[in-house]
Amino acid sequence: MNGGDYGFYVWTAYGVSFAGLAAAIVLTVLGRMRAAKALEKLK
Amino acid sequence: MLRYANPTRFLQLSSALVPWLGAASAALFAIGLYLGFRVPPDYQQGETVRVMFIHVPAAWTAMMGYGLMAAASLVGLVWRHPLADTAARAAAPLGALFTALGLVTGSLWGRPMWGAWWVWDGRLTSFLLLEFLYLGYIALWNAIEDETRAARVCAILALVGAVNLPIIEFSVDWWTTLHQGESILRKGGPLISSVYLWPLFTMALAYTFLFFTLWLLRIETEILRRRARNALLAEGP
Amino acid sequence: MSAILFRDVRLAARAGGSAMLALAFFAAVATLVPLGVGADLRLLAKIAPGVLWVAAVLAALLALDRLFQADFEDGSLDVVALAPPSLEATAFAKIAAHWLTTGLPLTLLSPLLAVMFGLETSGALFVSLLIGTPAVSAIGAIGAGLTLSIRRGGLILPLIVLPLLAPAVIFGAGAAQEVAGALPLLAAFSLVACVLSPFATAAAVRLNLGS
Amino acid sequence: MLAVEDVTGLRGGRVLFRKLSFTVGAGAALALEGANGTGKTSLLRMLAGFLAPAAGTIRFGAVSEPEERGRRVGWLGHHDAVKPQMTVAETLFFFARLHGVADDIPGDVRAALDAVGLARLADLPGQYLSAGQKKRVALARLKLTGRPLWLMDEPLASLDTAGKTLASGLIAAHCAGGGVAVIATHEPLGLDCARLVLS
Repeated sequence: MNGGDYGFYVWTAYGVSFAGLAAAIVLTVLGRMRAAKALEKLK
Repeated sequence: MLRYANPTRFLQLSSALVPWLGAASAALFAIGLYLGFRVPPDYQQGETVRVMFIHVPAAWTAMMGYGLMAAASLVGLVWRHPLADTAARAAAPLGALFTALGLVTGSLWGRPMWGAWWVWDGRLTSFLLLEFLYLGYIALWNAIEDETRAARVCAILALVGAVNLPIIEFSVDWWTTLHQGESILRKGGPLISSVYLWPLFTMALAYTFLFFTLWLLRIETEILRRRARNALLAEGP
Repeated sequence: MSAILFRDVRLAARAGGSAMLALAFFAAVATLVPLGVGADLRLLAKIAPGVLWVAAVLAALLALDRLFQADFEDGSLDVVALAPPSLEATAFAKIAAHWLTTGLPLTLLSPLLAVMFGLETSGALFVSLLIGTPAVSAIGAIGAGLTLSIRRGGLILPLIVLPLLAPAVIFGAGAAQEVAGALPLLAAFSLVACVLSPFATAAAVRLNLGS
Repeated sequence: MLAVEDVTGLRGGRVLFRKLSFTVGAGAALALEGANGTGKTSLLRMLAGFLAPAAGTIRFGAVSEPEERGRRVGWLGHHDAVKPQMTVAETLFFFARLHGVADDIPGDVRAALDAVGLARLADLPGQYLSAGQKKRVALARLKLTGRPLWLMDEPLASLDTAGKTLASGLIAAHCAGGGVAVIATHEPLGLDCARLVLS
């Protein structure tokens, strides 16, 4: 069982995982900045 | 511990901590990935063994997330702590995300060996049920308008879930021995030779630090959003 | 406490009550599955314990979201909460009433449906349902208490309760297939559920009374 | 004697009332007045122990623990706790047994029905009752379960004039017997009692 043709699953798994994590990071950070800006606007 | 309980002090502490946690997580990811792709392929699984480096950490973080959520719920319920309620609520979507990643990577890891996208393997099934626990918690929270009551009601669900989790785990393991031999995806995966341990451990730490970074950020967001809401309400007629 | 038990049983047995609802649903599923899966009795007999157990759990869940909601909406829950019996006792009485009006009838009907699945010996299925359905009522009651103040709480209830009921289905279907060791595990799970759930249910109801 | 000290009520983060204090002596009644949404119902639910006040204490006699205090409350809420499928007599029978009222339950139920003028409808299922008749069943329940602290949320609503005088009579009799009553209402009760207006 050479590893070559199974690379597909490895890359898919890493791709999906990092896409998910990146999305979570972006959304969280954006949410945090938006909340801070909204509060500033009110002050 | 209570000293950090009031939101202002928590915000100070958290915003000081988050950059360090984020940096540590990034560094650990870099090291973990480097190590992960340097180790030789497994004699049995070939390249696919590398999926373990993102499956096991995701699964571990998902379980840790539920534990933290249940602990925060207990503090919120018993000591009537709004900050603990916020922490529990902030942890749920993260936990759901990491569980989902655990499921996807688990399925992709099993695919080459069993030729099936989904295998009713004990650990994968437990994580499917854990995902339902998270989704139920999030759905319940969104369904109740009054926030303080939503926090307490969801805290009860989280605690009932936490008590049930080991039972679910046991019943699913018992169930798998019923239908097929010992599952290959045991908690630690197949017999891990030590060369895989280091990348696995590094990635697990990376995932954990990332969880805490995101968790603290989400709590901060909730505190700021509530302050903005209260400011709006206060000015209102 | 018994006052609530008898009233709820009488109400469920009356027209519009939930007893018939659960039985009808259970029979409906047992009728539809062969239509879907095909009439091969050997296959049906093989899947019968699992299918009938899942159908019984779903049938029991149907009537659950009205367990407290009905009293909550017509004001009797307030009065019952102020009555001498504690909310925990009231929760236990309601769980017992729910089991008597859904769990038990489903169990009694199961041998008949087992015949439709070509299951020769339905004794094991009967016993497993008899012992397992109380756990369904008990854990379902927690869900009913949690979703009490939500207008269409009935939709969220199955989602919340599903993972918590997994052990009941696993051990239940296992016991129905006469797997060694399944019945004692099912009995243990049922016992723990029936003992602990009234406290969680009462806590949830007490919270929602504050709304 | 009901004693309320510095009670603050919140709903959805908004302050309903702050530092509210009053006492209602044995044999006295208190009318809670105020526009809709000023927190009359929330205050009643706090007195009954359903809702914990954000601040302040509530005592009935020596009892301050909510659950314990609840055991002394006769509750008449917006809804009348009448099941459509149960007859009037069955409903009252159930509540009598639930509250462990005296052994001669049939006699007490009949007496309560006579007191609210529903004796004739004893065997009529709840679904056929008008709103006013349902309110009378709830009043009969209150009389039947004999609790010292009556908390009533607009008891006169949906009652005809005869019903209103009957309700006032019941409240007066309850107070005369040493009971306490707190009544949220929009219309005069026909009783000489203190008034508290929530703004």
